[in-house]
Amino acid sequence: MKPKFAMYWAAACGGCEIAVLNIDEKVLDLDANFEVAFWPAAMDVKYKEVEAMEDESILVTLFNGGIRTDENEHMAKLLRRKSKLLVAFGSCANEGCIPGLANLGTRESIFDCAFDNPSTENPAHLRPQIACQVPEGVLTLPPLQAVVRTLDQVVEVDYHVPGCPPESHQIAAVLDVLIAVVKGEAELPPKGAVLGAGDTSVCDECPRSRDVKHIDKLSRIQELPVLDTEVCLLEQGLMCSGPATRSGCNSRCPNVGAPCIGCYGAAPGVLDQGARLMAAIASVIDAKEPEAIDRVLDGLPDPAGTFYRFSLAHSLLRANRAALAEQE
Amino acid sequence: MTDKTQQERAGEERIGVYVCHCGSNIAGVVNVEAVAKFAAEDLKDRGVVLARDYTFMCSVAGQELIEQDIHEQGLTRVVVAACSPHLHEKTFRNVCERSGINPYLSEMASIREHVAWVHTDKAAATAKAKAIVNGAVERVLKNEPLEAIRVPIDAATLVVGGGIAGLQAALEVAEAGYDVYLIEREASLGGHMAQFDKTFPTLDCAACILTPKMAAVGSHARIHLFTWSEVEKVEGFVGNYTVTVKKKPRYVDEDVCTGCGICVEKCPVMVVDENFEAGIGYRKAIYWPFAQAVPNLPVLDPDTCTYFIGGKGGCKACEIFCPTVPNSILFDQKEERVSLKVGNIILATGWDLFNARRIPQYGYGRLANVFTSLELERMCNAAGPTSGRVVLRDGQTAPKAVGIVHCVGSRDRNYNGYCSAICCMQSLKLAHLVKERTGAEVYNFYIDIRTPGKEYDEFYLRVMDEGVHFVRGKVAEVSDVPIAPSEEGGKLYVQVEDTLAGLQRRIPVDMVVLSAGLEPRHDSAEVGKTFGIACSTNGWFIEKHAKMDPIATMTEGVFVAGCAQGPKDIPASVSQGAAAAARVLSHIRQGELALEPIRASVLEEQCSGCRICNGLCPFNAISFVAERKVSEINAALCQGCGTCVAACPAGAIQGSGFSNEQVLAQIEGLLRDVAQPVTREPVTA
Amino acid sequence: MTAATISGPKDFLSEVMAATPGDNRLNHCIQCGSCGGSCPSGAEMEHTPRRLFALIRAGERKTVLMSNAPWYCVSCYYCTVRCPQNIHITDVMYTLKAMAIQAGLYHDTSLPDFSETFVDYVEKYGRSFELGLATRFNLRHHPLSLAGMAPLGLNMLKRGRIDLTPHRIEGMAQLSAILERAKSLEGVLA
Amino acid sequence: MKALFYPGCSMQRNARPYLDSLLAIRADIGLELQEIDDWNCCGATEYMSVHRVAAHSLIGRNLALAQAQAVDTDVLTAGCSACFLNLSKTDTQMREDAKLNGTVNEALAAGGLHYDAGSLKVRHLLDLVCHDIGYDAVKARVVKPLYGLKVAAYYGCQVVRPDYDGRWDSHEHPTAMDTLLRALGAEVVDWSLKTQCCGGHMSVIGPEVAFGLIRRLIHGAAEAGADMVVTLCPMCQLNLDAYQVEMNKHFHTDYRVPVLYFTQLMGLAFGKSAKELGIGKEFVDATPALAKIQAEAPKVAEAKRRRRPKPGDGLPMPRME
Amino acid sequence: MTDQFEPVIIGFTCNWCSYRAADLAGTARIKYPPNVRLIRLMCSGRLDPTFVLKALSEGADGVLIAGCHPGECHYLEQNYKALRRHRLMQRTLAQFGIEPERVRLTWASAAEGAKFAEDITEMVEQVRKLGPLNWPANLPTKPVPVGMVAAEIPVLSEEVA
Repeated sequence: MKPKFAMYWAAACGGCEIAVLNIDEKVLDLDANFEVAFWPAAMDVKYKEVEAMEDESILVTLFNGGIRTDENEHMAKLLRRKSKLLVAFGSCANEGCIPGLANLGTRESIFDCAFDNPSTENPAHLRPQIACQVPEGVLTLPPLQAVVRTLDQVVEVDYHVPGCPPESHQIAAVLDVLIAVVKGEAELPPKGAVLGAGDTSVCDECPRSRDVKHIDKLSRIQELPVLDTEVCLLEQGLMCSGPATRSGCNSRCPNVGAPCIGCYGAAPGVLDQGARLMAAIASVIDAKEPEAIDRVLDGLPDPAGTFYRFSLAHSLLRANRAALAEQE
Repeated sequence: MTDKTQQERAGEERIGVYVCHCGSNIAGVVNVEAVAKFAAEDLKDRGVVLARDYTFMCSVAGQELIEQDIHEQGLTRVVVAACSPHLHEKTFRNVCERSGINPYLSEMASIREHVAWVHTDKAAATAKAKAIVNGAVERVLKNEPLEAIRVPIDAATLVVGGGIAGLQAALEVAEAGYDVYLIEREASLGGHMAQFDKTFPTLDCAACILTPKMAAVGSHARIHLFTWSEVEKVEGFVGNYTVTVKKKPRYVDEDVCTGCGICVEKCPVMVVDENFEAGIGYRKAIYWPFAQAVPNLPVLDPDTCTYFIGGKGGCKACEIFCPTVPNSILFDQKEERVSLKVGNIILATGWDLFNARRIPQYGYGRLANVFTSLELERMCNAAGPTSGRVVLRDGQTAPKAVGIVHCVGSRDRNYNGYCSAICCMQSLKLAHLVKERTGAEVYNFYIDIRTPGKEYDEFYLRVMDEGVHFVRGKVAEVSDVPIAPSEEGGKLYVQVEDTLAGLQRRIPVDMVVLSAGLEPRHDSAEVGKTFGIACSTNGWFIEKHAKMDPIATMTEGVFVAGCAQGPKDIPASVSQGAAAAARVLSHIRQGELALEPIRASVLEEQCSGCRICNGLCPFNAISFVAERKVSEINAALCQGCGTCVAACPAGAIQGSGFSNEQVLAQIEGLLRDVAQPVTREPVTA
Repeated sequence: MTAATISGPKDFLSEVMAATPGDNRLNHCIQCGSCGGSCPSGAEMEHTPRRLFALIRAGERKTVLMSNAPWYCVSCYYCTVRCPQNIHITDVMYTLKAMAIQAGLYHDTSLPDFSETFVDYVEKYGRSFELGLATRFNLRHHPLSLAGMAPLGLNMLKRGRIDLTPHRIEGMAQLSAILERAKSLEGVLA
Repeated sequence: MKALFYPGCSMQRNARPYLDSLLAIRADIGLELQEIDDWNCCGATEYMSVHRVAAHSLIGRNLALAQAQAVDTDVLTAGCSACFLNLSKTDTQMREDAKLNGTVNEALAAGGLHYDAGSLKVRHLLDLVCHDIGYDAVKARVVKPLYGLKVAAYYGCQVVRPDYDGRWDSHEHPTAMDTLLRALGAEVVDWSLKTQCCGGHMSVIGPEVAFGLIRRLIHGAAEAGADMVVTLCPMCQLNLDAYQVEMNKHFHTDYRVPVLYFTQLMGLAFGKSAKELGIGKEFVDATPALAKIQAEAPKVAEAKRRRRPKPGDGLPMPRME
Repeated sequence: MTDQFEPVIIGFTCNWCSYRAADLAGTARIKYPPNVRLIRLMCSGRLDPTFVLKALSEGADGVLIAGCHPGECHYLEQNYKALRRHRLMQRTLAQFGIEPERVRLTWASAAEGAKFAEDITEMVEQVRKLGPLNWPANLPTKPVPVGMVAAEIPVLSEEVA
């Protein structure tokens, strides 16, 4: 019997699922070597059926998405129990990703933003309810938790595949490793390993020329009239997260003139990606007087959102104090 | 870096914790027994195998206690909770080294300066001491064994500045048999001392004691003289500096010129000598700085030479009359650059005179008969513009009354807040010389008379005996205008509060002498930058330690001597020059140098060559290796500040001695008593 | 808990410093006398500023507040700009005058009275009134010299350089309210 | 340029010629003045001697009114030294001393007012004329240069000291007014007393002290060969002019050195009539001095050719940078 | 001590100036509150924002960063890097709801023991006023959703549907 494979989609956008499909004919190898036991985006298997499975009966689960709701948490724990290998797949599961940015506000502010904004028509200021009576019975929604947590903040995780989404060529490589293991051709990587990514930072793969840095102005890309196609974006005054972001994407964004936004997470061994970026960027600001420093920093209107765009939920502070307070 | 978790490491290590009583210094406030008990019991799972408290850990017995435990209990790491590491870190590192464990596997917890001496609440102090010990234990677990960095020392030495401090330093090193490159910005050696007439307190003739030293330096086989030259660039690190020296054109062929002086005699241009003669004498367009100049070569000033001013046409008297073959005058001489290899550098760049024009109420530059002390020095000098006569600005009249104003520009927050150290004695000397040469009434206006040197106060009393008047009060203003109808015209009135009498006085004099203070060289900040050393807010070069190391600087292999480090008199300058030479000789004799291994290094496999760090090092220790696309840190240049470690966005720079792991572990330890336990719901597998 | 640098009951020096605005640095006096030497009216003062500062340090409150020195200060600020320790000497003089009035200590009442008369007019009209001030002050303190000074006053009048009646500002009620509140806050800063 | 204007009590009355001459020349130098409506006395040097907080509040009311009324300018100017210094001092000390700032604003609140320390730039009139309008602009308006008139520029104390905002080149020997008067064509004498005290309020409360100080200044100006003293402050003008007569009596001397405002000399050079400029209201008649004004610039002796110094020559003077 | 809140503050000092200022405060027996626990770095330029976040997330109520005065850094100008990091950190931390008073940057020369003690005293008072930071550790979430009351189950009305 083929070993079982599962993939689950928690608080995430679905991009990771698409990315897996983007591996083209490689998906046939997956099918050839695994029995798909559970993959809600691809086939209909009920939660009950998963619950009924024997513990550790699934060899590998690719879990994408962070833990935002009780349902996410329930499924994370369930799949942990049922899987031998639980893989945090994609930025959301690993470090919260864009949904994690909601940690800068409270649930209330998230609802306010989502259901009472200039583009919504909601005069009664209605909010979604966790339960509601309809003629057919009670409809329920899983409760939203105070903050987004990453998979490894909820259950133990065996491997990490970073990226938003993980690059398809990297997914293919990870699958190759798994298949080789299944065939007995390779050993499992050590527990906790990061798979499908490089060991340096994005700059290592970035073809742009680099020099000593003196930043006297930070701009957003639309504010720059012309962008040099050869020169480091940071040196051109764009906030590029490449220096502090794990390699593996082949510097996809800088290649096309867009600054790296940091989706592959912190470089190896780094505790807090945002802190590293803060330290690095502040170090090369070309100003000594507080006022002059502030003028440069004014070019960064949302520092927390910029430095922690992907890694907020997994950072040292994890969330705004008010949001965390609701957790208790 | 290590993959081991703190917990795993704690299991392997055997840590000894020692809590010092420091007599009652610590034990009087901190419950040392409780701290030791805390370490022994609560930190058992952190690898602490024993904890002791002892009266004086730094005593021989205290040190032996640790040694014995290392041998008998198999300690692998040591924490000493006692005074500041700045006092005894070295002591306890040595204990470890003697006992066979790497000295950097020890850690001090400062519970005296930072706890016992600054807090009164015993319970709170004890709690804080425990936290600090906890931090030190966590930190020591992350300490890595380190080895000193060894660099070979090039025996050649660079001395910058040919004043008395630089001369002394150069001679000492050369006499020991090593090559010295002596760089002097002016055309001759001698510095400020060459301008003086007599030296206090013995009244030796300055020239008589200085010129033999200049001659000795000028003729020393080991000393390579570069006058009229400046250091432009310094690269490398202790033991191995490459120095680029700019030789300004003298327009005189150094190899041919015999120093006969005919060119100077024939030159028709006469200009005020703002430099050596302090603006009260004249020189030619081609000139010697002064009669006993070393080297004995004239220098041509293109800014005043008729030939140069006329766009290279006319005059040429110097060339026409030059008797040497080939002709020594080289109108086309160009700036030259020379590259020198040296192992150590002594900076003896001296001082500038405070610009007395900055104090308008003293009238310098506006009132003719207000002079600076340096002008008076030149006037008193027999070789000076008045051949030693003390006269008013008219060049004729001897003054009948002279006021000497102390602290001009010194001890004054509007100008320089510091005491220039030499002005009191210089003023007393000038008072003596004026009295001796003119018989005038001399008034010294002082705030405090500071005579803390050998035979200095005796000199003060001698000058008093000579009938010099002393008025205690900072001069308010010097005015040429009589106030009351009773006051005489044509005099200078020194207006002052005689603070001892409690009176406002206006003392009429013919001449006022401003004892101007000493200032750092106007370009000291740039020069400091060239040599990688810093200036204090006052602008003097900062020594490594104000008391314990006033000769070295923060840059290894760069030493300071003389007034470049701060105002001082001749004996102190000579001493410091000799001391700097001794430090250099010690380096040279060691052959190689062991440097403190607190350094940053790049983990090449993690470096992606983003070059964020490249511009951050003031010591230029970081370079980019284009071929491998990585940055590299020169361990000998690195001073260990750790700025690049903090700045590396990829965490690819490691700081030994102050690693991320050490600091993060210390934070955890310091906060263990208040941290919330991190809980994760147990996963039922 | 506070740092040990500030300890004990307030001494006179601290009191004077606290009552003088900004970083007045009075405690940094090195007794050099550049203030006393610079003072245009220093010769008339019972104590030079330098000596006053020594007396302040010595806690000689009565001697200091009875001294005529602050009242002879002409606010020329020479002492202030020349002071090597940047002590705000002129401001300290104002402080001492205000303290002396409050304590009622200065023995010759004419000088404080001049200030107080001036203040009276300002508080009544919002503007100063030279004729009133000169007349009232001289009547009270130099009745004999009044006659001697009369030609000066007449000449001023003749040249249109002096008013016979004071001018009252419109916002007098507002000004009075402000000054009243201000006086109630006088102690706040010390 | 435009500035808020605080005339002060003196300019309204005893220094009326100062005000008149200023108003007469303002258009020529393009100075638009907006008088603060319903300003009050600045308290001179007296109020501060009695109540400190009240003195600052008294001045604070003027600052608050100025801030509220300001249209298109944040510059507040005054012609009187004491007024200028008081406005500047309160603004500065409120800026530097948070406690004072709070207290003064609390007092101002009783009158419904508020002042944001630092929101106005307090500048003396001479400072505006010399540094903002500029010597060239002044020179361009001169139609009757003051050739042949020798003047002593007298700055007094409180404009150049303590000089909170660092506006002047020196606290002791400033040169701005010298340059201004030269631009008008006058010859400016070099003298050592340009910032010495005129006696201030001592002329009223201790005349003997004041007489000594006045004599020194008048004597010094006369010694330096000045036909008149030019001033920028009502108090200085009053002391040197009105009390010159009293001083002569006291010392049995007969000095007759007229004292005019710099604005009056600017007016003369701009071709205004003496009457328009308030000339004639001074105690020491300025007419004889003004009669010295010539149509032609006096010939300046040609600079001596540089020659080589000979023995017996004097020592060179220090170079002034 | 009364039962007033006693904040715990982690202080990062540089080896050359501020740590020595703390030593000097000790030698001079200047008293200050015992709430600050110092860590010695070689230079304020070594201050990694990670350290600050670590301290705040591990139970510290505030962080003090002390370096040599600008222009007096023993490594010439590395304290300016600390200044820049501090200013950027302040902006970032504000978004996390952390008051600026909790992360203070100060300069103290080796001679300024008294000043350093005053800085500490002042900061302790400021943080005491702010109250505990108590940064929550990674606790399991208790689901108490906003605006949702489970007891009253509303009926989904037509128009909303």
